[in-house]
Formats: sequence, structure tokens, C-alpha cells
Amino acid sequence: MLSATSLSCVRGERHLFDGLDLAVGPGEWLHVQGENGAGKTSLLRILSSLSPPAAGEILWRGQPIKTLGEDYRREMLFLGHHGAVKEELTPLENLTLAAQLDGTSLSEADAMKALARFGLRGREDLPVRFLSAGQKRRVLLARLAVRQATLWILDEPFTALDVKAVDMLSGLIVEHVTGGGIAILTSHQSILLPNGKVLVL
Amino acid sequence: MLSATSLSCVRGERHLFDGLDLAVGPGEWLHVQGENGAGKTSLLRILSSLSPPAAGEILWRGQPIKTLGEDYRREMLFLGHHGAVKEELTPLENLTLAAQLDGTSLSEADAMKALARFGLRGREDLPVRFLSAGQKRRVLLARLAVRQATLWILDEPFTALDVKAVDMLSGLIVEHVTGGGIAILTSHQSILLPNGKVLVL
Amino acid sequence: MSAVFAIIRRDLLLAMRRKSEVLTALFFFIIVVSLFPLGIGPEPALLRKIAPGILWVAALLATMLGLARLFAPDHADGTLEQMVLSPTPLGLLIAGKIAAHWITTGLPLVLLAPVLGIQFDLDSGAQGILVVSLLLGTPLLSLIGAIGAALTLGLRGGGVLLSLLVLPLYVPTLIFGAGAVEAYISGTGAGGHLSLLAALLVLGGFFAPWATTAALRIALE
Amino acid sequence: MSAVFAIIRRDLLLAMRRKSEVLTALFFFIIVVSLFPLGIGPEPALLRKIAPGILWVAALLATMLGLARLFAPDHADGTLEQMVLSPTPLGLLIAGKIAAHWITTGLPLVLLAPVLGIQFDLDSGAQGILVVSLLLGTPLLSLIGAIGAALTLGLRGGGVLLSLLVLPLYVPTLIFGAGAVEAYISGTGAGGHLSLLAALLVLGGFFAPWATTAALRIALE
Amino acid sequence: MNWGSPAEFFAMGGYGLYVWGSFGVCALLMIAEPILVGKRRTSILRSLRRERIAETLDTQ
Amino acid sequence: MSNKIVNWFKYASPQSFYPVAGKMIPWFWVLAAIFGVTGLWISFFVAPTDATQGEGYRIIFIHVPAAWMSMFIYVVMATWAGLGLALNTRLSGMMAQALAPTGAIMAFLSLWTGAFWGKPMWGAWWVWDARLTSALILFFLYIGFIALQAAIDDARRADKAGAILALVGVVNVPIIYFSVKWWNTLHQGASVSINKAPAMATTMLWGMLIMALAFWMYSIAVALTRVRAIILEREAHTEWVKELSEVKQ
Ligand code: HEM
Ligand SMILES: Nc1ncnc2c1ncn2[C@@H]1O[C@H](COP(=O)(O)OP(=O)(O)OP(=O)(O)O)[C@@H](O)[C@H]1O
Ligand SMILES: Nc1ncnc2c1ncn2[C@@H]1O[C@H](COP(=O)(O)OP(=O)(O)OP(=O)(O)O)[C@@H](O)[C@H]1O
Ligand SMILES: [Mg+2]
Ligand SMILES: [Mg+2]
Repeated sequence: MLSATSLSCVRGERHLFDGLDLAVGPGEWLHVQGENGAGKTSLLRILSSLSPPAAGEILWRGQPIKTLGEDYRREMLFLGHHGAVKEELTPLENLTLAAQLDGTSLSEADAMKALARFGLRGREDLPVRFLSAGQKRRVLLARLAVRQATLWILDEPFTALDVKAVDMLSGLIVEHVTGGGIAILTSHQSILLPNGKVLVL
Repeated sequence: MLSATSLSCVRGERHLFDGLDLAVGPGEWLHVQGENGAGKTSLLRILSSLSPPAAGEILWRGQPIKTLGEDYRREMLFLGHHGAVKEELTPLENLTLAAQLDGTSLSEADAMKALARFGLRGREDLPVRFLSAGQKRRVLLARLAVRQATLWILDEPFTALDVKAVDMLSGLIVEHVTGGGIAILTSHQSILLPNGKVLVL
Repeated sequence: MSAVFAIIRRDLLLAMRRKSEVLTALFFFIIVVSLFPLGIGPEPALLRKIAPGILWVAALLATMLGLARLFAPDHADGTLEQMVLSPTPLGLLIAGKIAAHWITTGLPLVLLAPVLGIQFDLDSGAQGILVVSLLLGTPLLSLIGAIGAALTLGLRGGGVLLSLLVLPLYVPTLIFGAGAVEAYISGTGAGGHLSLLAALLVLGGFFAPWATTAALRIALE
Repeated sequence: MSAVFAIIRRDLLLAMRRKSEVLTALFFFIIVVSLFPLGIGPEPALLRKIAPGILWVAALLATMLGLARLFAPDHADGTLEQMVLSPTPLGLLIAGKIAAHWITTGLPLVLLAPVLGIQFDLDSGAQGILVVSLLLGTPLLSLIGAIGAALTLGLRGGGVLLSLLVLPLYVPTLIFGAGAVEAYISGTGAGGHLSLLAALLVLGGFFAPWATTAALRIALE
Repeated sequence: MNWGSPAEFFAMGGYGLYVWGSFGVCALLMIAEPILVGKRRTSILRSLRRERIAETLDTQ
Repeated sequence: MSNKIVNWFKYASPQSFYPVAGKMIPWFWVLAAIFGVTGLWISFFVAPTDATQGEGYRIIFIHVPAAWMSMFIYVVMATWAGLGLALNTRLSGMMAQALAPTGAIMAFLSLWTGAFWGKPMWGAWWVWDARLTSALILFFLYIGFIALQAAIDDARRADKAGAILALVGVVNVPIIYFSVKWWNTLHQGASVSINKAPAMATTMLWGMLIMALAFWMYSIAVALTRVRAIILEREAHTEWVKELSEVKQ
């Protein structure tokens, strides 16, 4: 259960939003919409505790995330505009090392399975810099399949993906949400998934 | 009139495509489609003379682009994944300097008009690094409005744009094509514009 | 804790993958050291006199060159964000990254220094002191450098700004490091210098990761 | 031709926007020069002897540090692609970029060198020769450096690889540059060294932009 | 009183260049700094006033 | 007790500090002028000619105050920076930022006047003496602080990053000072060093102290003026700034 009360965000002298309230419970997902520059990315970074809000508070299971710290971060997964994917490493190495950073470990077989699921079979050992734009995104999204987290915060996850990959990712999100997870995402396209809430900035 | 005969492209040991023929005439546009990693970006870079094809030839108005050199480049505009936009400069500076690099000059009033058209009014003097993902793309696209070129080669121009911006860009492309221009673009969404050809990789 | 080793392993793997990186830091060291006889002239007595200073300054510059790339690639591709959001405390991860930086840039210098010392006609005792002083000093350079790298992260012209911030802070390390070798050569004994260097290392080992972490959090806000 | 001035203007504008960039290259020069006495010791006679070598090596390193950023930002954000695709011949644009690089890094060094010469107690005649040698030498450093920057563009660990490529090519410049000042001090006259430096500059001015252009085309393919 | 004449005062016993070089630069900086700070203040005040006027025009 | 804390925080807000600073500034200028004129009068007309250095020694009357201020301001700056990090008050960062240029100028003046003193006394503009070297490094630290803040556009981030640098620097300044001192004494190379002030005549001492007070008042006055400008720049879009009489006119 993630909730926020009277959040506000200021960039330069521009107030992107003020007094924003939101609440997303288990089994629900939130679609953050808005024009270019409305403040979607800024909101997601605030919700993930990367940057502090100008005002307001964010609660996770009723407790402020500032005091929760690590306990919040362990249950949360944030994927932003940037890949967080090392161009020199192969998809396989990227995935296993990301898991180790999270303090878990991932067997090679599991990693291979996740990559195959995202259509990267045969590219497991090719350094990421040789991959196409969409394939790079897929490596990133494969983390969704292997990391156990209750709350997903995804910034434009559908960018650069082809139709097949969009379906695959939608499936993954539905699975996560119906299993009691929470997802917050931005996208300029409309997404037809059950149990969605919409927030327009 | 751009045509290519029996193009092929090899990356590593992977043949992305072989014996590809295409021809696009004035007043037409070409939608290059294909899965992630199919070779769309690679094809566009070959067509724009950035990288050489493994085999085959590309003709512009019947002459090979290799021998045309500058004459081809003057009539062609390529916008890739990267912004070609300087993060430290303001949108206004970016636009005027890009024009000067092309050997033309652009009055401040014209530049302001182009930026306003792309919804960047009020952000003309804000360094680009403060802009949102979509606003950065808009700065790039504003070049379309100011640079006179017959052939547009655009790699995923709709990425990160909101609905309004997508409409605006579509309008610009239609205008260009009906005025006798040529456009080649990639996109994972379907585009409903008149006079389109489709190439599936 | 395993996350720390994971990050060291990852950074070493990346260094190997970029192949040239480790080797070229070394070559930079060699070339800078070799430039001086070219710029100054070949008199052996003069060269022997300035050898400890030049070797140490070159080691310092070689370490410093790699600093800009300590956090920048991880920042550019978003890995740093993920590290901040990781359940493992950021300080530990940062300590791991600093350790990896030392292994890839400091350690090779320590190993190579004796060979270069021969070029300047240092005797084996002086060579030994040189190696020990570098062994104590180069980790300190990595530690202090990390603070500067974190402070300048993502800033335009960061590389040069970084050296501006870091070089003044390197002064004591340089003085005690080069001083140890010179003291040995002049017969006053290097013990004092080396123990001061060790004390500084302990101090740096405590505070630098902390300051670096704070600076990184600010850079990412 | 106007495109060349446009690119010089643009690069100077960017340098101003990044504010610190020009100043910090300068301060890097100052600090590196100041490090040597700290490593070597404060004896004025010894320092006076090695001063030309140190000043020249520091100038060389200061120029070199900025090289990695000569093409890299333009490469990363796609501007270089646009330059290759521009109707203006690439060679001209590149020459413009090299000129801008010299104005922002080489020229300030030339202007500052006399002040640092004072710290090493050089007399005014030696100062004059130092300035002239730097005035001839630093554009050469920018020209040669541009080739290296283009060759290492986009390679991992490019920064250090770059110095590996470029430093050996800098050796003649260093020898003639520092040699000119030393020759003056020792009374043999700096004329020969300086005219050799001038000859190298003419040679470099002809070939370097061409080689850089070729290297850039390869890097972008 | 140490000085017989103004000329003597300015000569500073042969150290004129050094003494006046020091005091001169010191005075120069200590005059320039407040002026620059004052400029900074007036420029921010000017832009604040301009904004105010723009705002009142907007609301009219 | 709690009353006092409330008061303290009241003045720690830019809004209430702005007018207070405005009222204090003229007084500091007046004090600076009084001490400056007195000090200069003592320096040139009261203090006798030095036995060994002739009239050249009069540089001491600005050299030493500048050197003192350069060190003192650094400590004050670091204190403000530390307060800013600990208490998260906006004013602290502004104060640190306002002090840095003045400190850098003082450091530069100590170098410049020292060089102009060294030339006649030692025959060289510069020697690698311990005190000179550490003064030079202090100057670099100031420049680093200013350059870092100039390179960051977000004011809050600039404050925090500058604070960390200032704190790291303040830990290092004594280490640097002693290491440089030791380096120099071990080498025993410098043919000259600053000789301890030759049994300074009391008038000289008084002149120096009064000049130091003048420098002090000057620094406070300039720093306060600068901090007021910084407050206006940073708080430009708050209501209270728009309501200021100097903005309204
Ligand atoms: C560039 C050259 C110089 C620099 C950077 C410099 C720096 C300093 C500094 C930092 C101090 C304050 C130290 C303290 O209070 O402990 C100082 C004090 C002083 N300096 Fe210099 N100095 C320079 C040249 C000279 C010269 C040439 C002389 C005289 C021949 C001189 C005479 C003094 C004296 C008498 C003091 C006061 C000492 C005391 O209060 O204990 N300085 N200088
Ligand atoms: N210093 C600043 N001054 C003024 N405006 C700023 C400043 N920094 C950022 N902004 C504005 O803040 C907004 C940031 O928006 P954000 O990146 O959150 O948008 P977004 O909703 O993710 O947009 P997109 O759909 O394009 O990704 C932009 O409108 C940008 O112009
Ligand atoms: N060295 C290599 N070895 C094997 N395959 C390679 C190598 N380099 C590139 N590739 C493959 O070449 C293809 C490049 O595709 P390209 O970037 O043109 O795709 P795209 O159609 O633009 O895809 P997207 O829709 O994701 O942008 C990818 O499938 C990539 O995996
Ligand atoms: Mg966004
Ligand atoms: Mg693509």
C-alpha cells in the first residue's frame, strides 16, 4: 500500500504539481499520464525516494519512506529512462550482477530463462552495445522477471519495444498485479489492463 | 527519388538483411517496420550514408550517393536515436547553431516560431538538460521545421512524444510529403498517413 | 557483504572487458616518467636527485586520470541510481568501488614502480621504500579521489574540475610519499614518513567512503 | 567558411557555458607545476634547472587532459553524425574545432606561463623564450592531440588510451620546446629549436586536420 | 612623522615599487569587490522590478 | 531556553536575516573606514623605519592581516557549511557562498603582498617556503570551492556539495600545513625563510592589529552585502521579496 499526501514538486521556479494525493493498494496499478514535461518522471523519482519532494509525505504500509529507508528499497523496484545496463557486459552478466547488487543471487539457468522469455535467446553472450534499441530495453525488463519486489515503479517501460514485446510486458504486469503486487507506470499510449487507476498530471 | 538495389547488412556474423530493394519517390513516404533487432536502425544509417552497406548500392536521383557526397547530404536530413542536441545550450541556441552548421542561417524570430510550434514556448532560454524526455525530442524535431531538405530519414521520431506532439509531427510529415518531399521512418506504432509504403524487415 | 564483493568483481570484470584501461594507466605512468629525462636533460646525478619526486608525481597523475571514470559511467547508464535504491547500504557499495579502483589503477603502479626506479638508478633499498610508500599512498589517493569524483559527478567539464579539487588534497600524501624515499636516500630514515602515511590512510579509510556517499546522494537528487 | 566560424563560436559558447572549463585547465597547469617542488624539494638552484622541463611537461599534460572532451560530447549526443552529414566539408569543421580547442586550453597556458616562471625564478629573457616556445608549441599539441582524440573516439577507456597514443607523438614538441628555453639559459641560443618548432607547426597544420577527419569517419561508420 | 616631503613619502626609501605595488593592489581589490557586489545587487533588483511590472501588466 | 532556540531559528531564515543584515552593513563599513584610516595612519606616519628592512617592511601592515583573514574566513565558511548540512537551514549555504570570494581575495592578497615583500628582502618573488606553499594551497582550496559551486546550477545541490568540500578541506588544512612545514624543514633547502618578526616594536604591533580589525570589518561588510544579493537571487519568487520596498519602487 503506497500513499502520498499533498506532494509538491518544484523545478527551477516552475511548480510541476502541488498538493497531489495518491494511493495505490495491492492488486492495483496506477497509470501516470500527462503531457511532455508535466512532471511524470519527476513524480516517479520522488516516489522511489531518489529525490525529495518540495513538500508532502509518502507512506509505505502506513510508514513514511524516509524513515523506512532500506526496508522500503528492498520491496521496491525502479526502472527509469536510463538502462542501468552496462554496454560492455553481456545480457547474462548484466542480469546476474544486478541480482548480486540487490543482495540476492541468481542461478545462470534462471537468468537464461528470463532472457529467453524476453526474446534474447542467442544474444546472451553478445555485449549489450551491439544490441538494438529495443533489445537493450528488453535486457532491462528481464530484471522484472527475476527480482522479487512488491512495488514496481516503471518510467515509460514500453518505449522502443515492438508489438510482441509490449504484449509480453503487459502480461508480466498483469501477473504481478493479480499476485498482489503494485505497479506505477507512465506511458503515452493507453494501456488496457485490468484494475488500473489513472492519474493525470 | 531514392532507390536501393540488393542491399545487404551484416553485423557480427548475423545477416540482418540481404538483397533488399526499395524505391521511394517524391510525395511518398516509407514506413520501415520490424521486430526489435530486425535491422531498421542499421538500414537507416546505411541509407543516410553514415555506414556503408555490405553489398548493394543506393541511388539518389539515379546517381550513387557515394559519388554524390555533399550534394546528397545537402538534400538529406537524418535524425537518429540521439538528440544531436547540446544539453548545455538552450533550445534557441541549439536550433540556430544547427542551422549555421548546415551552412544556412536562421533568424531568431524564425527559430522562436519553430520552437513555439513544438510547444516549447517559455522554455526557449532554459538549458536543454532541464527539459523532460519528450521536450528534448521536440527540440530535435523543431529542426524539421527549419531545415530545407527533400529527403527526411527519421529513426523512431515518435518516441517519448505525447499525443498532441505525435499529431503535430504527423501533420509536419504530411505537409512535407504532399509538398513533394520524401520521408523514411521507423516506428513500432502504426501510422495513418496518406501515400505510405511499408517495408517489413 | 556479498554485494560488496559482487561490486568489486563487477568492476574488475568491466576493467578487463575494456581491456586497455588497466594497461593504459600503467603506460601513462611510464610515459610521464620517461618524459622528464626528455624535458630536463640526461645528467644522471640530477635525475637521481629528482627521481622520487617525479615517480610520485607521475603515480599521482596516473591515479587521478582514472578518477573521472570512477562513477561517471555508472551515473550515465543509471546503475548508480540502482545502487542508491539497492537494499545494501550505499556506503558499502562505494567502499567496494573504491577498492576496485585501487586494484585496477593503484596496484599496477606499485608493482611497476621498481622497474622505473632502475631507469633513474635508484638502489635496491630506495626501491623498497618506494614500493612501500606507494603501497600505503595509492589507496589513500583512491580514497581522497573518490570524494572529488563524487562531488563533480555529472558536472560539465567535470574532469578538470575534479583535478582542481583533488590535487590540493593530495599534497600531504605526495610529501610523505616522496619524502620517505628522499629521507632514506639522504640517510635520515623513512620510518617517520611511512608511519604518517599509514596514519593518513587509516583516517582516509574511515572518512572518505562516508563523505563520498554523502556527495553521491546529493549528486543524484 | 561561415560554418567554420559558427563552429568556433559554438565551441567557445559551450566553453563559457561550462564556465569552469577554461579556468580549471589553467588551474590544473598551475597545480601540477606546484606539485613538483613538493615532490622534489625546495632548493632554488635545482628547481631553476628543471623549470623549463617541468613547465613544458605540465603544459603538455594540461592540453592533453582536455583532449578526451574534444569530440566525445559531440559524439555522444549525435552532433558529430550531423557534422559528417552536413554539406560543409568535414575537414573545415574539424579545423574549426581544433582552433577552438587551442583558444580555450592552449592560449591561456601561454599567457599564464610567465607567472609560473617567476615561481621558479626564471629571468625575463628565459621567460620570453618560454612564451614564444609555448606559442608555437601549444597549437601543435592541439593539432596532434585531435588525431588521437578522433582515433580513440567511442572506445572504452578512451581517455587513457588517448594519452598512450598521443604522448609519444608529443615528444618532439616537448624536446624542442623545453630545449629552446634550456638552450637560452645555457647561452647557446634558442633560434634553432624555435625554427624547428615552427616547421613542425606548419607541417601539423597541413596534415593533422586531414588525418583527424579520416579517423573520425572511421569511428562513426 | 617619518617623511620630509611627499616625494620622500612616495619613494618609500627606495622600496616604492614594492610598497605601493602591495598597497595599490590591495586598495584596488578592496574597491573593486564592493563595486562588483553592488552591481550584482542592482542587477538582481532590476530584474525583480521588471518582473513585477510584467506581472501587473499581466493581471490588468 | 526554548525561547532562545526559536529566536535563533528566526534569524536563520533568509527572510528575517535580510533586513537585519541591511541594518548592520553601514555600521561595519563605518568601522572598517575608521580602523582603516587609523591603521594606515599608524602604518605610514607613526610606525618608525625598520632597522634591517628600511621602509619595505611597511607591507606587513596589509600582508599579515590578509594572511590571517584568509585562514580565518576559511574556518568560518566551513562552520557555516557544516551548520547547513547538520540543520538544513538555507541561510548557512548562502553565507558560505558569500564568504568564499572574499576569502579567496584575502588569500590572493597575502600571496601578492608576500611576493612584493619577498622580492626586495630575499631577491626572489617566490621561494618554496613552507608558509608560502601552504598559503598557495589554501588559495587553491578556495578556488576549488568557488569553481565547484559555479559548476552546479541547482542552488541547493551547490550548497550541499560545497559544504562537503569545505568540511573535507577544513580537516585537511592543518594536515597540509604541517606536512608542508615538515617537508620544508627536512629538506633545509630554501636559502631563506620568513624570519620571525624582528622583535616587533609595539607601534608596529598596534598598527598591524588595527589593520587586522579593519580587514575584519571590511570582510563582514562585503560578505553581508553579498549574502543579501544572494538571498534576493535565490528567493526571487517568494512573496516577501516581491513585497520589499526596494523591489516595489
Ligand atoms: C608570497 C609570499 C608570502 C606568503 C604567501 C606569505 C604568507 C604568510 C602567511 C600565511 C602568514 C600568516 C602565518 C601565521 O600567522 O602563522 C604570514 C605572516 C607573516 N609573514 Fe608572510 N608570506 C609571504 C612572504 C613574506 C615575506 C617576504 C616576509 C618578510 C620578509 C613575510 C613576513 C611575514 C611576517 C613577519 C608575518 C607575521 C608572522 C607572525 O605573525 O607570526 N612574509 N605570511
Ligand atoms: N530549472 C528548471 N527551470 C524551469 N523548468 C524546469 C527546470 N528543470 C526542469 N524543468 C521543467 O520540469 C519539467 C520536468 O518534467 P519531467 O521530466 O518530470 O516530465 P515528464 O512528465 O516525465 O515528461 P516526458 O513525457 O517528456 O518524459 C519539464 O517541464 C522541465 O521543463
Ligand atoms: N557484433 C554483432 N554480432 C551479432 N549480432 C549483432 C552484432 N552487432 C549487432 N548485432 C545485431 O544487429 C541488430 C541491430 O539491429 P538494429 O539496431 O538495426 O535494430 P532495429 O531494427 O533498429 O531494432 P529496434 O527496434 O530495437 O531499434 C541487432 O539484432 C543486434 O543484436
Ligand atoms: Mg519523463
Ligand atoms: Mg533501432
